[in-house]
Amino acid sequence: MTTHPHKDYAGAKLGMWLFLFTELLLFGGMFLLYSVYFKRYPQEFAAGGRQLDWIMGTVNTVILLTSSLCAAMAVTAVQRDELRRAVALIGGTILCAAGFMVIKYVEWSAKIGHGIYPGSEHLKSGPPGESVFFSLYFITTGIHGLHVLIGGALLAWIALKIKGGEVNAGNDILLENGALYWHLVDLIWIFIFPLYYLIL
Amino acid sequence: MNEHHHIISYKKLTAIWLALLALTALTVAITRVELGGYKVLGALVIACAKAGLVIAVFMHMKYEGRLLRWLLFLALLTLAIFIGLTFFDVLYR
Amino acid sequence: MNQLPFISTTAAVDPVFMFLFGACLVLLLGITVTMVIFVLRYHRSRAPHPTSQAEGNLWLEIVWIVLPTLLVLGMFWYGWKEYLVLRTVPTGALPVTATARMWSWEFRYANGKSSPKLYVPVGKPVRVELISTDVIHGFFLPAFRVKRDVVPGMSNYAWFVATKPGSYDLFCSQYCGTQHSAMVTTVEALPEAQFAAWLNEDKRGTAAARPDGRKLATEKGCLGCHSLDGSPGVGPTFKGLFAGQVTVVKGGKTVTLTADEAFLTESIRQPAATIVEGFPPIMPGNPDMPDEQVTALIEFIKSVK
Amino acid sequence: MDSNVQKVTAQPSCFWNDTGKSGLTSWIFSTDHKRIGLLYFYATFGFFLTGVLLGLLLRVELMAPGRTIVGPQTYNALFTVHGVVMIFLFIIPGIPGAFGNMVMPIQVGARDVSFPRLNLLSWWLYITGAIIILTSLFSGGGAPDTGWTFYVPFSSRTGTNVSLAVFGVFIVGFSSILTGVNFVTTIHRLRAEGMTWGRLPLFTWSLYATAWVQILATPILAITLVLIMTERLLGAGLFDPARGGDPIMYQHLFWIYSHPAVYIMILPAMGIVSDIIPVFSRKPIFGYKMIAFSSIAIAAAGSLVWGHHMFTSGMSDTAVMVFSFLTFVVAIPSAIKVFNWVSTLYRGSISLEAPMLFALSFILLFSIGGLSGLILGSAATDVHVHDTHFVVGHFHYVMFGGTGFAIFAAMHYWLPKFYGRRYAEKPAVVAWALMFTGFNVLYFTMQVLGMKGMPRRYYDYLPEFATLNLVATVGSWILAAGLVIMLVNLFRGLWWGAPFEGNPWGGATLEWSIPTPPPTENFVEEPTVTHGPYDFTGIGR
Ligand code: HEA
Ligand code: HEA
Ligand code: HEC
Ligand code: CUA
Ligand SMILES: [Cu+2]
Repeated sequence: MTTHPHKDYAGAKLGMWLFLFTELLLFGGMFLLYSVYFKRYPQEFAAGGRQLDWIMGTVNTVILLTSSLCAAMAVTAVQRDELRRAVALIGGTILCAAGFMVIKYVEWSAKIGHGIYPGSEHLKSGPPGESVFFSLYFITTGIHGLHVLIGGALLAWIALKIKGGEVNAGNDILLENGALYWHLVDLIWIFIFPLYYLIL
Repeated sequence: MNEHHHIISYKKLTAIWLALLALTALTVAITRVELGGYKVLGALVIACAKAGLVIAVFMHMKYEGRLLRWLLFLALLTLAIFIGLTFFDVLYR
Repeated sequence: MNQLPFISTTAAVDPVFMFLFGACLVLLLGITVTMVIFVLRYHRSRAPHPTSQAEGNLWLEIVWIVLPTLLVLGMFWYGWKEYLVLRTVPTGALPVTATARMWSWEFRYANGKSSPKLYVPVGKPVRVELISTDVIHGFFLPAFRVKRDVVPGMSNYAWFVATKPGSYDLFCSQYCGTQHSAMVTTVEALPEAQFAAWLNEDKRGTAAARPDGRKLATEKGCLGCHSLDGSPGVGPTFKGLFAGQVTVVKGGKTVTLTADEAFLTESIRQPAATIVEGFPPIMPGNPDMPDEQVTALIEFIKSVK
Repeated sequence: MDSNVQKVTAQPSCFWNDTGKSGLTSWIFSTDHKRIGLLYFYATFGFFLTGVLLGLLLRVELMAPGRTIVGPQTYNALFTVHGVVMIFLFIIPGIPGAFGNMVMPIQVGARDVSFPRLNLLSWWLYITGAIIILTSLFSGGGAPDTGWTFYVPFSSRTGTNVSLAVFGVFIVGFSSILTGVNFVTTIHRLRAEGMTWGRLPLFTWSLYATAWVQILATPILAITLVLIMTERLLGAGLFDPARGGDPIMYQHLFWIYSHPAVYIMILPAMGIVSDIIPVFSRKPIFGYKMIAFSSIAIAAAGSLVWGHHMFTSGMSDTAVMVFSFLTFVVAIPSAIKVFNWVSTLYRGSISLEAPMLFALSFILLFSIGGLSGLILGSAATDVHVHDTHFVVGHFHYVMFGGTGFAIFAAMHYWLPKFYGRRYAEKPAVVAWALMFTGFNVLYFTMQVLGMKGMPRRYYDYLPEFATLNLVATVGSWILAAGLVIMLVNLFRGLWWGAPFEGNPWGGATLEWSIPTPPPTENFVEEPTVTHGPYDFTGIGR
């Protein structure tokens, strides 16, 4: 591999942000579809939203916000060279991620148990807007869930690097970027939550 | 190399987190009462406020240079334009 | 030629073409000629050294920003104005419904008559309602400069007027699968009286005359997908179909059935209910086809052995 | 390929004989931008030849009405694969991936791009995606037959292997995004001392604008492709009218990416031309600032015009007005560029070598293509020519006549720099003349056909179109002959031709200030830039 005389800290951060923009636009496509179909089927969307469990949604929001807090604190911890605490905080983030996924799993299986999933007979026979709402819901939260998994794995890998001493107060860009990615996942959820669970 | 950093205190992060929780509670609250179309608007405004807090503090945007801020603005503007122009079709069809 | 109280679509669009082509030609010639002159005049054999090191000229730049802007705005405005003509149907237009399916057209008139060709009276505007039963097609009349996509679930329309009697091409312009290029028919513009006579001659489907199965199979586009000689097509061949065994997927389960009349009827009306194994579920349904037509089609399928 | 160039590349630090490692692995796992650039070059060019062969077959089939060599289903698969290969595997990654990688870091005075390993990953993603696309041709229900636009509902119903092909394109899209991220970061962060924004070569400027389009538009393609897959695999019904979906929304999403994508194709090509013309006129580019600015303007305005592909779709008339208007706005920065290029020639000292011939013909062919784009952009006229061979003619003029010819120019201009050997001039000029002629016979005829009403994606056509189709097919053969001569001459030259050393073209951008072929580390010591990219004073020739 090519060796670099010096690490370009700001460059790495810029690169990460650019990548986050692409993620933003990826979800942006789903939000575009949401806004168009919401305009077309306000009633059906409200009805669909009422079928989602807003309590679970709220709990998940709290969990994700907390995970984000842990991630942000982990960055502070590393910068203050409190490496043990940083690892513990990342552990907290990953724990939250796991909790989030469990709740998501419960929600999804409840819906699927009721015959509500993309392409299901139930949705085919229901009003058109309902099928659109739930397809959007499953695809958006599905892709979001995938990002949670990727983000969790990324942070776990970084925690190992902190333990190994490769990431520390002098060289923490990896963690900063990992945390940025995690906050993005949170950011997307901040919009998914009211749009799907609350607007009814 | 550390001079790049502005280290954000745990206290400040916790305060932001509390604010985010409060805003979450607020969204839930306003969408429970009957406000008609306003509740959509209200929920979105609050979501934007929350996003703003996360970006500014958790993501350290407040302490970054002007370049990154402009670029973020550019990305958001692009998304807004994509959605906005599509509505020239959707609204007038 | 144009004594009509409205402008024909061709007469609206053609001047825009003239204007745009003219402007483009002038620009293109201007650029080409200038370039060629410069290349010849300042070729290294004649001009061994550059005689200018100019890095720009503000005034020139302003001129060639402002002039094209004006030109281009003119082009936009003209194109948009005449586009509105294409979208504004004159009052009193004759309504016709065009149904597009893979891969045939059917035109239905107010009195219930239907036809695989689009018959229109000369001099009278026609409004065509565009309906698709499966994928997106395109309704394209080059002679009238008219085109509109035929989108399932959407009510699109187009209008035109034939100013002279004759036969004009009608294409499917939006790609729609294997036989896209065969989805071609014609507009038959008849003098008004002749058209009225055609319209009121015995209406197929309602009159007593029994429909001809083979003709129907051609007109409805069945033969675009189903061969009569056993060769594979988009759908299963009709040859030896009747009374044979077919393996179908029904409600997620694979079952083997005998191709009796009930099965054929269902296959024609609601093809999605049973999908023959190994074929894609793309056959358009015919839920509203009159019973005697279905019967005629089945009789025809029976006859293909 | 190492051994052949050994003789010329005697200096030990030349990037061809990188430290120790040898053989294929020293290439496909190299993080050196020059090697990755060449990898991209050969990969994209390989796909270009594949696509060209398919295009040739399309023309043979269309030579006469009725069945000529293949049946309708095969024909539909042919143009689909031709389009997908040309767009996603050749023209979009072509210039940024190949010449951008090879040249841009040197032009800004950097050792490499910002993220060399990410760069290698981009290439691997590209190859993986390409292999998946090619696999889709021979597996499942057979080669996809939807056209490169994958319009629903057809694409969600057809039995052919659309899902896999779409997945391949999805992967290739990721590669494009990563290239964009890499380039923006590189241009922001790694410019050498003295390399101000006002001294960036215009090729680099154009890559900068392109990279932004890649970053902001490609994700929309990614999500659109995911949605096609969910339509097919899960039956999500988001675009299925029977279930409340709207097929037009698919078209919006697709073109939100795919129109800006055409500027991913053309902007770097314009950059190449902006770099070549001043060198062969020995005169600073006319209106440097305006050209740099217009690249950004095209990227920005070009992101707002996607609806012009949908004028007849049933979109609202208001939207037709808005998108038609915005389409015309894009023509203005394009016009600025053309006028500035032509003015650069004025009172220069023009040498008509192969790169310059290709660059000048770029201007003409792009102008024809672009002006025919105006006819498409105007609502009333587009209704007539939409989905006809006029559109096919339009986009071949801009893509092949524009980007393609710019790539040929770049091949003659920069490849000798990286090989240290050059092609022979005479055959290059003959090849150019044949290609230029054949090109116009082929595609101008197509535009006439379109005006007469021949729809595109037609396997068979009415007899009234027969003569012109035959003419077009003959044109494709002339073009083919030229292409073969060009390739033979070029590659023979690169391996066995006359040595190419120092700065024979007399370029003033940084890549011409370093040894030929470039050393692995590009610059022995970090350069300090003291003059503009087109300041030819003191550069001998
Ligand atoms: C490299 C790719 C490329 C480029 C650069 C362009 C450039 C342009 N394109 Fe093209 N286009 C395609 C690739 C490209 N296009 C493809 C692939 C399709 C078909 C997709 C499909 O359906 O499969 C398509 C289709 C397409 C359509 C849809 C047609 C239809 O399906 O009905 C339209 C409509 O507006 C259009 C317009 C334009 C315009 C206005 C420009 C402008 O950017 C052109 C600007 C250039 C000039 C104007 C010429 C140069 C300037 C001068 C000579 C100076 C003088 C000029 C003035 C004063 C105005 N294009
Ligand atoms: C960069 C893009 C690009 C390029 C370069 C080309 C190049 C060519 N294309 Fe392309 N074409 C597209 C992009 C491109 N095309 C796209 C996007 C579509 C739309 C697809 C769709 O509708 O979905 C399309 C559609 C399309 C059609 C319309 C199909 C239809 O609508 O029915 C046709 C028809 O003639 C055609 C023909 C050609 C020809 C003859 C060439 C010529 O360039 C080919 C010239 C041939 C040669 C120059 C051959 C020389 C080479 C050899 C003989 C090989 C030698 C071999 C070795 C040395 C190994 N193309
Ligand atoms: C777009 C192509 C297409 C058209 C047009 C089409 N079909 Fe089909 N047809 C199919 C396909 C594909 C199948 C197999 C899948 C299925 O069962 O739906 C099929 C199945 C059938 C079957 C069941 C055949 C068997 O082997 O069991 C019958 C009967 C039939 N079609 C009759 C017709 C008739 C009558 C028409 C015209 C009104 C017609 N089809 C038009 C594609 C088509
Ligand atoms: Cu119907 Cu093409
Ligand atoms: Cu476009």
